[in-house]
Amino acid sequence: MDLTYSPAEEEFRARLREWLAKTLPDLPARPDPLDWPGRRAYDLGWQRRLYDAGYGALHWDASPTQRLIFLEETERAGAPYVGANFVGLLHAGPTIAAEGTDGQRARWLPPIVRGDEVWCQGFSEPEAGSDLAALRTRAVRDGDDYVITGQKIWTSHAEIADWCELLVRTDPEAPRHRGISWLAMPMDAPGITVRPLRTLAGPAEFAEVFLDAVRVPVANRVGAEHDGWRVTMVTLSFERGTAFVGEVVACRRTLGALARTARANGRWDDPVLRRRLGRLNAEFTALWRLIQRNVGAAREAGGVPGAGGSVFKLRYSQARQELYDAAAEVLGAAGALDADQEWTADRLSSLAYTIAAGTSQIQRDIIAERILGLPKGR
Amino acid sequence: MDLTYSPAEEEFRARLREWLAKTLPDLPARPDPLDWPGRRAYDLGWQRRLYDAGYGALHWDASPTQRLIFLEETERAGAPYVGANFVGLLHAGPTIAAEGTDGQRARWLPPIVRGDEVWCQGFSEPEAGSDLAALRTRAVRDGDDYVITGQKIWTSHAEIADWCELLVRTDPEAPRHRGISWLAMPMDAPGITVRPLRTLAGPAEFAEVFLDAVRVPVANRVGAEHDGWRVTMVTLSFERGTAFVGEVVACRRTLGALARTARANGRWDDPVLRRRLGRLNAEFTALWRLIQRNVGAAREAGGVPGAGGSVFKLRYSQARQELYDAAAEVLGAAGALDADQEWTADRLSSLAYTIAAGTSQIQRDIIAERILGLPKGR
Amino acid sequence: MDLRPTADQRALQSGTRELLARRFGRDRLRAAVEHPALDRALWRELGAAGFFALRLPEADGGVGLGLPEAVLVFEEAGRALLPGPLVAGQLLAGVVPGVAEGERVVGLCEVGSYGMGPYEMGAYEVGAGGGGLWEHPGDCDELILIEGGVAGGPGADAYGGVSGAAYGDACGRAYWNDPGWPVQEPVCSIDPLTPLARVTSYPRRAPRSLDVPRLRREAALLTAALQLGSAARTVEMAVEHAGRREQFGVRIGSFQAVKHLCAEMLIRVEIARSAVYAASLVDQSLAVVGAKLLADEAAVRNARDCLQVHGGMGFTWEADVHLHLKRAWLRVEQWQSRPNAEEVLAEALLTGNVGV
Amino acid sequence: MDLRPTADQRALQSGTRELLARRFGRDRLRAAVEHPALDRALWRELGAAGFFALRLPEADGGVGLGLPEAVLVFEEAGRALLPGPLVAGQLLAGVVPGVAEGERVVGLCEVGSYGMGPYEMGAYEVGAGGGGLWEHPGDCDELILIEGGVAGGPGADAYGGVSGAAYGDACGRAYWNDPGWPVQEPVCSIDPLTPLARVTSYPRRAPRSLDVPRLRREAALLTAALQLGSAARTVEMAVEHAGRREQFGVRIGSFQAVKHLCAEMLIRVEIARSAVYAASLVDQSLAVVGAKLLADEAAVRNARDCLQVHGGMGFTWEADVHLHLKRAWLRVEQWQSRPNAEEVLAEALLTGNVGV
Repeated sequence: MDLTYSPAEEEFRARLREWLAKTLPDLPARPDPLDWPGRRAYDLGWQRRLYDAGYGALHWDASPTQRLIFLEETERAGAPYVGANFVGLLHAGPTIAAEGTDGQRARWLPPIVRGDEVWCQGFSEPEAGSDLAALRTRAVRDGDDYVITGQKIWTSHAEIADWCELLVRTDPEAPRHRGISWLAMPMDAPGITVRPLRTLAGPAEFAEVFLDAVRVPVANRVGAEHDGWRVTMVTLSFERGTAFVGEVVACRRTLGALARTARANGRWDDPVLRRRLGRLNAEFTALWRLIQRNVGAAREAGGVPGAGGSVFKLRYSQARQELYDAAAEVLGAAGALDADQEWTADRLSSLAYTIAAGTSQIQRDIIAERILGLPKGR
Repeated sequence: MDLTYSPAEEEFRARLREWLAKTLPDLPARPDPLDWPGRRAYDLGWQRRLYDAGYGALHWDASPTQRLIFLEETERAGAPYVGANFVGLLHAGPTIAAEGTDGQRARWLPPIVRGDEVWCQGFSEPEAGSDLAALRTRAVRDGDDYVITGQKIWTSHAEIADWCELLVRTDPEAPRHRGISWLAMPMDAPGITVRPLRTLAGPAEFAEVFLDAVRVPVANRVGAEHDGWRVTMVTLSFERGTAFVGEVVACRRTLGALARTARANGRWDDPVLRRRLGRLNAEFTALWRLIQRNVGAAREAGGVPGAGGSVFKLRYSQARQELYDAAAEVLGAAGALDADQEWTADRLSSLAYTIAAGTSQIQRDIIAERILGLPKGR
Repeated sequence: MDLRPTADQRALQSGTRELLARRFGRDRLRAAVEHPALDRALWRELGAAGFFALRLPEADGGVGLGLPEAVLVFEEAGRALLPGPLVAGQLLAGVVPGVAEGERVVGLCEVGSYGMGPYEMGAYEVGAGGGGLWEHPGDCDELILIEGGVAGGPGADAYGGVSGAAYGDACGRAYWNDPGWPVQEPVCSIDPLTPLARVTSYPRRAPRSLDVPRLRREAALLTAALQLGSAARTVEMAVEHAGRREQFGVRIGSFQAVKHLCAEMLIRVEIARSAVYAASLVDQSLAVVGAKLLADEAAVRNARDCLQVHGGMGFTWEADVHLHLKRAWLRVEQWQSRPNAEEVLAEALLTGNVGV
Repeated sequence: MDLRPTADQRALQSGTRELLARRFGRDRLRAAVEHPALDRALWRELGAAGFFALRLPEADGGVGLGLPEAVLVFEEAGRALLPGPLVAGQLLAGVVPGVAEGERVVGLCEVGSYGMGPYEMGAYEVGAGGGGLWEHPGDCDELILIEGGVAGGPGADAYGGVSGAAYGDACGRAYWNDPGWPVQEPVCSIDPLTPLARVTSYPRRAPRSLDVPRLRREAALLTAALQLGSAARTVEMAVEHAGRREQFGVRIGSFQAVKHLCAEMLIRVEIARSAVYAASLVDQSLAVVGAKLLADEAAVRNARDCLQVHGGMGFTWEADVHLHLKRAWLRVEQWQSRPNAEEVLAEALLTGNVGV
């Protein structure tokens, strides 16, 4: 057991920190959340700067420890969030890097890391949420194309995406998990309709995507035909791995801000609230340590995060909701009921954490069956 | 909605209160918990006094409201607990009263209400706990007798019982719930071996009962042959009904004592503990009101408590554990770790509440399926 | 002794449910979400149906019923997510002309923190801290400001009902205002059905005669009834969804994880209902404090569990789940604070005044 | 940077597990439950295996390892429910002759409440309140009494590690006693494996040189490691039972309700393990305080959930579940109190010293 970093890692951290200190003051102003083209330009611009400085492909081309250092330092410096590059850098990119052909890697990865192209994710469907394998969007082979009809939901950044990592059913006769394929779909193909989705937290980056006889070349399939489920699992395990590192760092910063705000507005005098914040301090510190342990496990497994990500995800999504419940107490009625307050808006968003990317119920099944080896129920 | 009592009920309460005030000072000293014959004599003696004063058969012969008043007043006055008469008065007695023949009622009920005979319960088996219908103890018809072989567990007061309400499998070929019969077994029959069971709370009133070719007359069967499951459900719904009234009153008294103790030893200065006790005050008051609502429902249903008992039982067993966790905080380390402290011993016993008489998991299934109508799982 | 509604009370409750279903069905609800100005025609219709005049004597044109009936009716309003200053309407009918009939809309706003100085005329500034939130500021014809006397603060004896101290000026004061007078600042209300403003300053005129402790107690109880109705509705919504939605080839309600969430939701409702109904009968402050505490818990936690059962579909704006959660959060902040409530309930343990 | 044990550390851990399985298997455990006097032969064997001398320099006959290794070994001891004053043995090896070898059994007892008067010679009475519990009073050849310096009290700066204040006399004092000297009263220990007495009075002799803040910090960490081991063991027990026990025609582990209890248990272990391992590396008080808090929670709640999974069978004396719960309750009371721990952790948020 060891919490020290190698000289190379320390140097990586120092250089990155120096670069961030130099670069961040020059960034343009953040765009309005409803200005989609502005957000695209801002997020891609940030990715371009990372690329130019040599940090572009870190999400799948570096060691887990380097990635950890990168996410930690960017968050600590208050650098922009990955934003519109999220799916490309953390989902589609790693999948293509792991499962794509040389040609596919050459076609799709450089534009992602250079900040030229935006990806979105077409996995969930109205009738296939927790039960992703129930997806119905059909792809019928027609010459060198698939012809695709169906509907996707919870597709973030669809309005400004160039590509969509799409799961489709290529063999309706096969068992549920066996007839699925993974495609890269250009978002300008005819037959695609994007409808923004409003959430309980207000306008968000999600959309519904309707597909009406959309033609996608067979060459855009990553992995073997009908093998999309396995390919997808790789992607999902990335989502449950280090993707949350920056968020945990941010939560710890928020926790400190909560304490200082409570001290300033007098709520610090309530020992129940104070002790709750103390308890959360232990919690988020431990979550951070758990990520560090998981990084070690991922390094051993060749970079692919394991089921330990489910353990982290379950506890973290709960802790994040507790954090923003505590924030509501710190703010008091006038703040907790004011949707313009940043912490109040974050409280609303936090409600998705126990649902998105596998509900807590599903995660507990995964832990019980895959880690603890309890008999599969149904 | 009405919280007032009728003049007759108020008079019942006043007379009972007066009788208790007169009677309780004359009671003999409570016996040592390990003195089984002493406990039998004490508990039966108390029942005899109740009988002589006209309160003997209240548990199945009075209105639910009268029963409520009776349990409330005896608990408030600090009268003895039902003790060794528990199964007779609250399980077997009500079952025989509801399902027995005139002859059976005449044979078994008077000795229960007069405090002449003690009953115990032979339901659970090592392999049939939550899944009671899995019971294996076999009863084979031989002339006018059943010949019974098997094993029972969690049989309270078996050492001093005269009778056992016994569930046996009379038809091994029938579906699980269909081949069970309910028998009254004399505890002095040859072939019965009683072995006391030690629990995590120390020596208790539980035992294992081994049955080796025990002969029980067919005439001792209550209800039709193979119909014991339905008969049993009547008994169990009693257990989840008003049986806990006295305990809730006692919990409220304990809560007051906790507060006064905390004030005396300085722990009252901890607002987290204080507010926890305040929250429990609301909780136990509401549980008391829930019993009152259930009593109204039971009155309507002809005295048999409904599924509302599961709602009460689930919340109460949880609240009772919280109560004694709070007690441990009030006591501090030296008290909470001292098994001789009454509250510490009660804390240990409270651990059984989410398990005994149907685990909380089973109770939630019952509520979800029978009250909310959700689809049966498996 | 029977804690269940009588046949008459059940008829009143189902009549209210039918009225609300007819006049404030799902379409109206969703329209109100986008444009939360009060529907004055609906308000008048509620007035005509006796919603506000419920407890006024029949001689004064009221319905002549009591607090238990008001609680049952408010449970229905909470169930239907009916917006508007309902509590103020119920409590000020017969006090402010036109309110009973639904012709005049009146608001109630707590501006008091305990520890205020002695009564003085003049403008009064509301501190940056608690209180001062005003529901539907654009819809009120009149506003009554309530100062002081919260649970657990000075005057808590009277409010908390722990001792028998007489009600008095020390327990809170009420000021009439027409809605143009107080200085307010806008708040982006978290509840789309309930516009909010924060009162920052108001003219402190001569206090008006109003039994403020009683008003607070009844306001807390009626708010608890609204929470109860919401909690009961979210169980129904969760059960409906779980019985319909299929994943993994079965209805999700057949999964124990979903079942047990729903069971715990029902238990919260039944506990809160027991406390709220009983408090409406004993009309005792301590009972109200406990009932509000449990109803708040039930409403918030049930809305969250309902959201969990609904999964992603519950997270959309179009689902009604979030409306229940947001309204429940809002009501939690009204008429009592959790810390004070728990302190009052703890203190009552010492005095031994727990009754049976 | 790797928070997982190295190959050497894993070998140490499995070696300890094997030693304990061989020398303190289930039969020995159950025998100890009925007769909890220390097994001195086992104690000497532990000494010979380096259990106590683990961190002493090899030059002094020790194993020359560090706190991380001690934590891994103590995790195993917690898993096996090994009784005895283990923490005292580990911390006083090399300080008190014979302890490292397991020849001499020494106890540690916290008698101090903060707010004690200045140091005075003479008999000192321990108040009726906290502290003063002495494990295995009949087995100790020697007892060291620790006064003052608990987390959150005066001296917390040094103990809590929040500021860099120097260790000093103000942060606690240690007194040597032979076990006949302190006046004790018997306590009927809730944990059948751990006899207890309460020290009510003891001779206050000249304090002995011992780094009390460090001793307290390491004692809390090692106790947390014991809790972690217990929490990990109760998951295993629950999973074993759930995978074997059949009800309703299936193994109960196929029910989601049981599965999800077990999953939450594992999560508590992994969170506690992350905190405990990290605290053993940074040797910083704040990390220890958080680790103990989370390990306490994991041990108690896992034991309770394990009991729930076992149902009635877990409620018997013969099942081991209650031994874990009772020991976990005991350890919760040792070396830090939850209120103080949470206050220290809260205070640290203000100073911003949360590190990464």
